[in-house]
Amino acid sequence: MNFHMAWRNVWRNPKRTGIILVAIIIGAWTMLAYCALARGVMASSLESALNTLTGHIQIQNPGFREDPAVENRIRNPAPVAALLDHALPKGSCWAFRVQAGGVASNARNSQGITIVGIDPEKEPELSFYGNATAQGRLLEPGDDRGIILGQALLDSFETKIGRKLVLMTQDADRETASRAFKIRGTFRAEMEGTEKQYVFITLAAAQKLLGIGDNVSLACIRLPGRTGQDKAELNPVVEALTRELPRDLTALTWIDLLPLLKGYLGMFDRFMLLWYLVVFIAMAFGLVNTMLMAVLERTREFGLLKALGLTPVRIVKNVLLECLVLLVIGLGAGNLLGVLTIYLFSGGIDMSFMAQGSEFWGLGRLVVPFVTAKDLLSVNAVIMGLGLLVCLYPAVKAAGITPVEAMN
Amino acid sequence: MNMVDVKEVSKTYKQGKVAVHALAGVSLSIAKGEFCALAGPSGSGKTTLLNLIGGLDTPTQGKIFLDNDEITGLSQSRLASIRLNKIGFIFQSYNIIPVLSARENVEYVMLMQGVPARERSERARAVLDDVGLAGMHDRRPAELSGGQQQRVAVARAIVSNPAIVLADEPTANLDSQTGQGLLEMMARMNEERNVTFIFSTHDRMVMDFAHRIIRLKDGLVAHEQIK
Amino acid sequence: MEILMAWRNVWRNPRRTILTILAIAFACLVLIFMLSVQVGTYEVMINASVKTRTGHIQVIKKGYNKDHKIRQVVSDPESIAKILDQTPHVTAHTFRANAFALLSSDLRTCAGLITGVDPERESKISNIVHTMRKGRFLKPSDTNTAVLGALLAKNLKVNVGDEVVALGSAMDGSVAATVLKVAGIFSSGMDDYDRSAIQIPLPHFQEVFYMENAVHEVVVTCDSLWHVSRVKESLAAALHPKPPAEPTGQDADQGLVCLSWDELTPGLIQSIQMDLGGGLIFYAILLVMVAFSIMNTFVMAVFERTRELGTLLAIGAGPGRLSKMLVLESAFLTLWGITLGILAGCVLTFWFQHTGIPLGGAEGMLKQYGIPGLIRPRLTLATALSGPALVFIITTLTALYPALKVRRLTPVDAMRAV
Amino acid sequence: MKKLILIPGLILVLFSTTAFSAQPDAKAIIAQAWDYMRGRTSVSEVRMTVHRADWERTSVIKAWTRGLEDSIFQIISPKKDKGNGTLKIGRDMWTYNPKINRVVKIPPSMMSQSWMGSDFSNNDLSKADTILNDYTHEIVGTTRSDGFTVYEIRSLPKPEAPVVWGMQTLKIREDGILLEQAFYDEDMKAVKIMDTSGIVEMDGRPFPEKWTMRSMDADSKEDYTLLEYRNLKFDVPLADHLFTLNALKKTQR
Repeated sequence: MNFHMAWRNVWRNPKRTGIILVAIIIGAWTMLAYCALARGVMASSLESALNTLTGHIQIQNPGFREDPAVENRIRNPAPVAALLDHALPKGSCWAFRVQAGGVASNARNSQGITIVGIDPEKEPELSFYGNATAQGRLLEPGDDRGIILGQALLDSFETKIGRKLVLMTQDADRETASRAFKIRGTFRAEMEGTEKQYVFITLAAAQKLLGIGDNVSLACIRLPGRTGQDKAELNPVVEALTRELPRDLTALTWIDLLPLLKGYLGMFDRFMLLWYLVVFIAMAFGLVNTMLMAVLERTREFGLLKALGLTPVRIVKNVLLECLVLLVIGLGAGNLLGVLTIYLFSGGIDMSFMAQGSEFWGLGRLVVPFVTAKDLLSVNAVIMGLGLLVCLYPAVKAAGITPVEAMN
Repeated sequence: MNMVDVKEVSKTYKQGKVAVHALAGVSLSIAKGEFCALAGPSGSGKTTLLNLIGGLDTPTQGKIFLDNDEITGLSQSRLASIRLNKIGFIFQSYNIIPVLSARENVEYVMLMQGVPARERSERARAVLDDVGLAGMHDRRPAELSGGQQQRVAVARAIVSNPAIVLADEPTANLDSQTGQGLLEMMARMNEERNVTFIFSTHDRMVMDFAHRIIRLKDGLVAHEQIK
Repeated sequence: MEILMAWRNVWRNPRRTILTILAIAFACLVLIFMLSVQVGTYEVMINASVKTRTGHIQVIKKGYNKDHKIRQVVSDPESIAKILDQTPHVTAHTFRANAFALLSSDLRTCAGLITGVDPERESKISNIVHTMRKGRFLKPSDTNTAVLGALLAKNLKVNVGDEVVALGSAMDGSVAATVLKVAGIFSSGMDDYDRSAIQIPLPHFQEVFYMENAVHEVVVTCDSLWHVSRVKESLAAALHPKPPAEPTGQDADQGLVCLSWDELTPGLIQSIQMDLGGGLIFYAILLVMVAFSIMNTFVMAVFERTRELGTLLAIGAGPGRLSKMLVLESAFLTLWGITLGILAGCVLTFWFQHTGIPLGGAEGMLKQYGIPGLIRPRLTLATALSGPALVFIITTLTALYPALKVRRLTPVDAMRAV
Repeated sequence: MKKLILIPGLILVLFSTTAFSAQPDAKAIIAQAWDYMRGRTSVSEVRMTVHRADWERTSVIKAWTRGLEDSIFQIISPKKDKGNGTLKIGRDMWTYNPKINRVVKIPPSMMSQSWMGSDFSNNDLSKADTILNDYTHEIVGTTRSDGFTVYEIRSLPKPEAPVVWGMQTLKIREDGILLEQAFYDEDMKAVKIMDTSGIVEMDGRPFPEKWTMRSMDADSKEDYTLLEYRNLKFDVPLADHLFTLNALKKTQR
């Protein structure tokens, strides 16, 4: 009954209601769309950072982070492998890597790079290595002569698939070690810098080049889905690992490894909240104004209701109910539009037209907007909660109308 | 010489899906200086006819001449200018501009006509005194009684010396004493300024004042009476 | 009188009017503040890059910025300095010389970029002086003394007081070598730079690399970013007094060019454009929100008063007159809102310009981009007025809808309305 | 002239089984040439001219070599570079500067950089034996020059060899004198070419006096580095301690 009355009251002035509904719809819609874009940007920087060989957790020699040199390697990888094979949550993947600075050269060029020895079977799930093969193919198990490099590096070396690349580095005994590899394929990374930085060879080839036997530089771990992005879900895994890890090794999360990124994401979150608030305030002016108009032009009616014995609380409730109807319709349509927009852009937004700019901000080339349930909830909660709050003003105004002044 | 010539005018409204024939071929002429009433029950087409004569509305069929000029088929802005310069309106619910004072309401019409400020204010004062509102020139409508507001409306209608004043049930919202005062005043204006007045009314008293009563029924002239 | 009428109409419903004005003012305030923050941030970013690395303008040998070849020198920098001393808006200038070299400590060897700087003049331009983490910056009396980036120091495993050997190729192709004493370690915030940069006094650099009086860069800073292009033009004109159509003469030999900071670091300007683009989406959304928020006020101004408007039509007011009146009314609201918004926005921005906005956890990340932990908005005429100008346009457009709608009103229908 | 005859005689002894059989072995020819140029040991004085379009520089270098593995170079003029030295043992290189009295090991990242500002890279020096170990060779033709047979050899790197070149071609005179060595990229385009000229008698054997390394890059067509042997002695007994870091620091004579 109350709801019926509210519904009809809302539609007494369809034009006015329409306009404020449009305002609410646009508010909810743009909040969601912008949030999705921001999430996409955040996820893109996070993904791109995690993908750039960080992973969610790394097992390292404690000195490696400060000084990623061959000296600071895992000298006894077998127990680590055994531990990781059983202690990780279901759906996780992990792999050993060997990492060393070096120089790649061919007949015409020579450039400093990072040599990464990888497990050809496990690595594709772990990092950008497996994401986008631009040309050729990835390394196959046992392909100890193959090398995969970034497309940008290939271009700057003016070479092609099947050609040679000579890697030179300092081995564990600080002697110069070098070896020629055949280019099997190239990868595309989110950032050109990454493409120019890393070359991939097999773990065995890297171990041989560096003369480190079965030793590795680190173990990189990726937890299933998005769980690895959340500190709360990450910590128990790290704790469990740390308990059983050999004493001389340490487990680090991406939050430890990339503290700047964490700060950046935190700022983004705060900025989003601020953005909600700003959009909401802009909307609230219209909402209050509309409700105020609706209330004041019905002064007589409220006077009459009061004369009929309606308590002020009931009147406040009635007005708020009208407000609620507006908000629910607006939010419904706004959410729908928002979700639709996100769906339309689910293929991703190509940022490559701003490649240098996005690289500067650590962004990937493709931003895929998305929202989490939490975002959906917070957008709706902000509009609904604060919306009802500001509507209290016209509601109280309506409740304050006395029968006498209403009849005049 | 006729002030108004209405020739075979009919007007059909669409009310929802039903066509309402407000006027069904009315013809009449009103001479200059007449003080004339359109009478009839509500729905008989009085107001419609008045609106058509005033150029507020356009007939479905037929022609209307005002001061021997045809006004049917003119553009909105031509009509607006005719209304501004030749016609004064008085409405049942006064319809004076609430944000303007009595004098400003009167002056506004002259402003639109492009009368200089000085002359505007002199003429406004004079006409307001004339309609019996001396001392109330600067009151806002909310501070005036119904009768006084309607006097402002009359002042506004006649200040620009229109050829014709159209009054749509001017006394309907007034008590009889105030109504009578207003009518006396209008009759005086009719005599003194030789302004043509056409009323629509079903008020006995108004008809008593009129020199000619045209009775409408179902959109047709049913009866005419000249005193 | 029409202005009077509009004015009175505006205040017929003071509550609504105030709310509408506040909405407009709010939009102005947000726009002014946000734009100022953005401009402030960009200025800091640009300044950080300008101050640690490029300066506002550099005079270099053509092509030197693409490929740092040691032989591409400015052979007579003093003559350029003389020109600069007389160029208005130039606040400071200094010389730099660069060379790639092999740096080695007792424990490690790696490649780095040695820059010879004039300690005294450099400190007026570069903020490296202010980012010293350990030790001190170079002094004019120093000879084989160096300051180096924190990451380079970490790679070399050296600390203040340790020695670093630099080995490179001098300008004449001979071996350039020197032992440098680490006087200080800086952390400019830009990792790339901190990983490779080492600075030594210019005279020592010129001695070691057999540069004589030649340098690679004449670095210039201006009093404001906005004057950079002007200074650049006058400098270029002074460097090339003859029209470039004649390729003869000594200009062609010298082959010097003037480059501004945006040409020297193209990634920076694009990153700013991108952030600005994101900001523009934000502003557009905000403006649309405000437009719909205030539209009801304008629309109601017509609907509530349809009857009154009908009367005006009846007594001979043309539709144009009504539109004008409505536009006047909305203009009142808009102007009030904008004035209020500009005032409040300027006060707020000005306040934060003085106190700064702390960034908490994000400090570190911003440092990476050369932004200090405190963001200061920068209020300029442009940031104070461009936002409100946008608001003005959008509210006027919003007001246009009812103002045009009223033209379709016929007196009879209008007066029949409730 | 006596010695001139003696040396080929020596080679005959060394390579009698392969060198001059009907189809001479390409690898043997190269090995012979390299031995011919270096001897078991050698001491030489070389004038090095680095030429660029706008600039030229000359220095004098004294060099000692022992086999293909070990060598030490010292600059004796100009004065300001005097005493600068490079020591190569196996694949590793060190450089010494007297002004700072330091020895610095050249890290892998610098190996492809130019040596002493010349068109030779550190690698050219450090991997002097690479042509013997990392390539397979084939004689593709012979020509005659000054009454000698000149073997044209094409050398292709072994698949795994840490070699950046796609191919090298060599022209070696039958008496073991290297006339030309060209370095090609994998598209078989020449990157740099070294040729020798002015064969005179040095230390009793004919030896090319001038060695020129030319870069084939389009934008540095005029660039070359010219080595002129002013003095050359082979098979001088050299003390073991000559090829040590300590020796690098002292001016040798």
